[in-house]
Amino acid sequence: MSSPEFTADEMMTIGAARSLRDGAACFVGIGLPSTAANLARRTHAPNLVLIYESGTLGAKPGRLPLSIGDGVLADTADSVISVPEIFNYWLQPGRIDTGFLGGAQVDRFGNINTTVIGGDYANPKVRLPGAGGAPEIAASCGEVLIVMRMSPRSFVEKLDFITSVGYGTAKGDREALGLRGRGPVKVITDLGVLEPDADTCELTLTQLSPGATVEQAREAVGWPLKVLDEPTVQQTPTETELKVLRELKATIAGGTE
Amino acid sequence: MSSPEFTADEMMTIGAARSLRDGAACFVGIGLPSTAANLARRTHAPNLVLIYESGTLGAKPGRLPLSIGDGVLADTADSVISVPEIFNYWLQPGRIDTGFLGGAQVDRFGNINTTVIGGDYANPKVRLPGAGGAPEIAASCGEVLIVMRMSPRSFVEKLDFITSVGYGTAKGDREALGLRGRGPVKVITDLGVLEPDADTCELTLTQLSPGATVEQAREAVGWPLKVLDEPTVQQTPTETELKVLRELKATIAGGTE
Amino acid sequence: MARILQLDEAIAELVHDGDAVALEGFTHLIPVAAGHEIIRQRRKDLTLIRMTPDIVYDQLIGAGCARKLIFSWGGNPGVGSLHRFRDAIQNSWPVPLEIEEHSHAGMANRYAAGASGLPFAVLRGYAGTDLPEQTDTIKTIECPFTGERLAAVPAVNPDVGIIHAQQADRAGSVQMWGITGVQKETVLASARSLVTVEEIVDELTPRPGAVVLPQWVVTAVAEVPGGAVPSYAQGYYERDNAYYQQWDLIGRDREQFESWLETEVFGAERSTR
Amino acid sequence: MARILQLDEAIAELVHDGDAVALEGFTHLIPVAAGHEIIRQRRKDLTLIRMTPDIVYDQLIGAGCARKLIFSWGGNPGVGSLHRFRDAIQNSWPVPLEIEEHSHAGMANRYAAGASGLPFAVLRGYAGTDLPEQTDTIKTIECPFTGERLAAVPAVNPDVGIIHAQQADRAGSVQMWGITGVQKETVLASARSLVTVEEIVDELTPRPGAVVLPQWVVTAVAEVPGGAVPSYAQGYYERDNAYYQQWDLIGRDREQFESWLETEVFGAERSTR
Repeated sequence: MSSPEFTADEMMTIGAARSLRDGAACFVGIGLPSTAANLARRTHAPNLVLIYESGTLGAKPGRLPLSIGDGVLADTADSVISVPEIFNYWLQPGRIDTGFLGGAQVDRFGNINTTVIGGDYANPKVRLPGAGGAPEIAASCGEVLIVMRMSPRSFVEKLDFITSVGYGTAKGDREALGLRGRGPVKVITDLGVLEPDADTCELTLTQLSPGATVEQAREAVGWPLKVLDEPTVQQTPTETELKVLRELKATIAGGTE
Repeated sequence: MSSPEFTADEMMTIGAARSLRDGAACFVGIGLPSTAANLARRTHAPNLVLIYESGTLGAKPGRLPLSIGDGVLADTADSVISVPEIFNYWLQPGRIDTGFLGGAQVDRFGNINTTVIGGDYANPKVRLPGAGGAPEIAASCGEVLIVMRMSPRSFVEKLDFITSVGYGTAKGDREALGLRGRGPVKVITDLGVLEPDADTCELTLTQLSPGATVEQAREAVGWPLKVLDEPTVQQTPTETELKVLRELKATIAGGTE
Repeated sequence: MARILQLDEAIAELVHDGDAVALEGFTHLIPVAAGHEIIRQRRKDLTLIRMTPDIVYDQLIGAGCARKLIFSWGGNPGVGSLHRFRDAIQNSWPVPLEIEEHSHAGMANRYAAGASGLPFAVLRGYAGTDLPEQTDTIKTIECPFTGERLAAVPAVNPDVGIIHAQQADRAGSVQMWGITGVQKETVLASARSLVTVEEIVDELTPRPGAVVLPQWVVTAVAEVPGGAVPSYAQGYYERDNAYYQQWDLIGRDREQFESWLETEVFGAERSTR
Repeated sequence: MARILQLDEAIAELVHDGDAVALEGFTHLIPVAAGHEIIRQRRKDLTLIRMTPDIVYDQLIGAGCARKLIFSWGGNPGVGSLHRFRDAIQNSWPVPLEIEEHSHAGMANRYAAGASGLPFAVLRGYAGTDLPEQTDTIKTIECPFTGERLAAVPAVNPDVGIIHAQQADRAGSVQMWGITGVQKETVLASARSLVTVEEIVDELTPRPGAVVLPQWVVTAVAEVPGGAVPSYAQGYYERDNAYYQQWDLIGRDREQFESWLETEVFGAERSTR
């Protein structure tokens, strides 16, 4: 059986979906995380619990939501609660197994910037949307999955601003800061997957996307990238994964994602 | 028109009801306060907002509730909220105009004991139920009405335990303690009504119940009672007040109050 | 996913001697049957936690299950005192009872802090009262912005939180409605939780004012129709007000109480009250 | 009792130059018409507060109404940046914009503290991030029981809180359902409040998941059908997703924006968006 055709973005979304354990409670942001979580719920993880920061617990949307507060989330949730409650009673105590984060910049310890680029804070070159739920998702979820396309502008030696903490500057920093989740366990990109080194927490290329090379990955990263001696290659998307993913995406044709 | 017959307890309940302003939000405890508030809502104060600490906002019970968490309160409320919310979002910010308190002991500054009598805290002669909502009702309601039958055992020189603060030991104590409500504006008893002196906050007999005398009141109080030069006499219950009160009480015949 | 267990299995597995246990309910939906099962299994040295300990706590205390009570109002609502509670405090019968006493506002915030994964809560409370002198669980804290002084109380995080609800579905998600008190916080603050329910249904139909606890935050569900009697379960049965008055007579006397215990708890496979 | 006013009367009376104003809504029920009326009445020097300032805040900022923005995520949801917001921060156009920046958890707790009459809130937040360096509204506080260090943030208490809801009754009690975000807290934290509603009804029928604000905590209600367009009002209309994308083009260019302002806000007695 020949593998079906697929894009690097599709591989990235499917890789993210596969990282979600059935039955886990997952804090989902809009865009790729929501697509990945809804894909997982329709494939290997039918009991995945989707939680959106708008206050929907256990949403089971029949189509991809178009915003974090889409009515389809409230309509299909086990419970809709207030925004203070979602952060205080559900995220903060560590009840949520997996959080998704993206960002404009990530560094080698999985710290993330979604605030400003260039200049300084008061006079930035580019003003980004800011923190949103990210700092506390990064702190309190049992584990974090980061999903970002690789490029030297995004994978940088030094962040312009630390919005959310991955591993700080070294192993042990999370514990010293009182952050109770494990931190980012995977950075899922279009070229492959990075995971923290067990001893140093430095992000290390452990898997390549089908067709991608270590050289491509090194060039797309703004620091000397650590690479596992023999990185594996991600399993290519199955026909089912691709079919379900494309059906999901079709439900939001014409909308924003 | 001759006055109808009535008991001292009926006068006390009616006096309490009359103290409630139409449209006010009233934090109601079970027993006499609930009877008085429901009487007021059926007579001069149809827009009185009844709030019970079980979390019912704007209850409009068709009969007297038998407990603070009676189902009739939830069924008729504008909104039923959690107990943390009732204390944090509604009582604490001073949103509630009037609170009712009773107790086993009250002193000349309207401080109340509902905790222990005699002995000491660890080995009391009588263990009472304790604080419940009272300390924060006393602190945060716009004003407090205390309702208690007068007797030397209840109106005491010195409390065995301060459960809820009236005026502390002198005028100005409430402000020093950071208590934001005005404190007890009336102590409504079977023999008459006490009000705080404008200069000292000491409770002063300002009204007598019909038929009661200053001497009776002095004998029923464990400290040298201050009496207004010419205490007025409470208006006797109207026929309507008595009729509605008795109908209300009849709705709980056989139940507990 | 919550496990669906029999009540006796659930208590045997979840409640151990020495545990801190909260059986919550605010007049409505009091988990009385679960309390009786704890007595029946002769648990001891429990720290019992509840804002409004009423007759089921009087029974647990009288049966000698408790070493300590954390509470804010201990009475027989609408009737008067709890005699077993008073006997334990005043006469150490049948065993001494340590108490940790708060106001409702304080206890509600302690549960909320527990549910929130915070070590403490801040409130406007206790100022000028004698309560802070009697416990090391009420302190003052200064606002870092205004300098104002407020009360601080530590979180409560029971080993086991037990509540009663109207319904659960087969996966163990729970729905309760009417007055729901501090029950959500109790489950979320506790390391383990048990929800007894009037019935297990195929699907939870959303209702106005309902509180839903998803199955993944509930440890176990037990179907116990009438599990809140003599309190009430809105939509199922009314409060047995007469029983609260009868309890005053039973609880008042040690011998009568012990006879009640033998007949109604130890003698019954499942108590009717 | 809340007063039932026309939208323009309500804004004229409740919102003054220099006020701190929160128009809240979390994707759903965003009080857009009220925001446009503020622009139309040419308010200035406002401190705008909102967790998720989106296009109506972009419009208020672009129109020069705001001196300061207190927020946690400023973007066009699902589309990208807010260009007027960026132009104000990066180029002080049309007027300089001061910012006070938090996380969602921090902002939600600031509202909750405001609603609770507390001067501050405590949370596990901000640790290790650069956010505390940029504001004096994030401090650390020590738990008086465990010694643990946590974040503290000051309450927000807007001069005016404005939200949109589905329904009010004739006395001004408000009911909203679906995603209700931080709107209850916004009204309770504010000195004055305005609720625009899809319709005023004779009676509020209880609904699953509904939040009710009784009339005695609401200052004014204005009936504004479509008052949340281009966001949505569950049970009334869907979100106009295309408009959020169109806004990206309008907001990107100063001249296009000013032409939009003239036509859609100043030129319209009541804007359709």
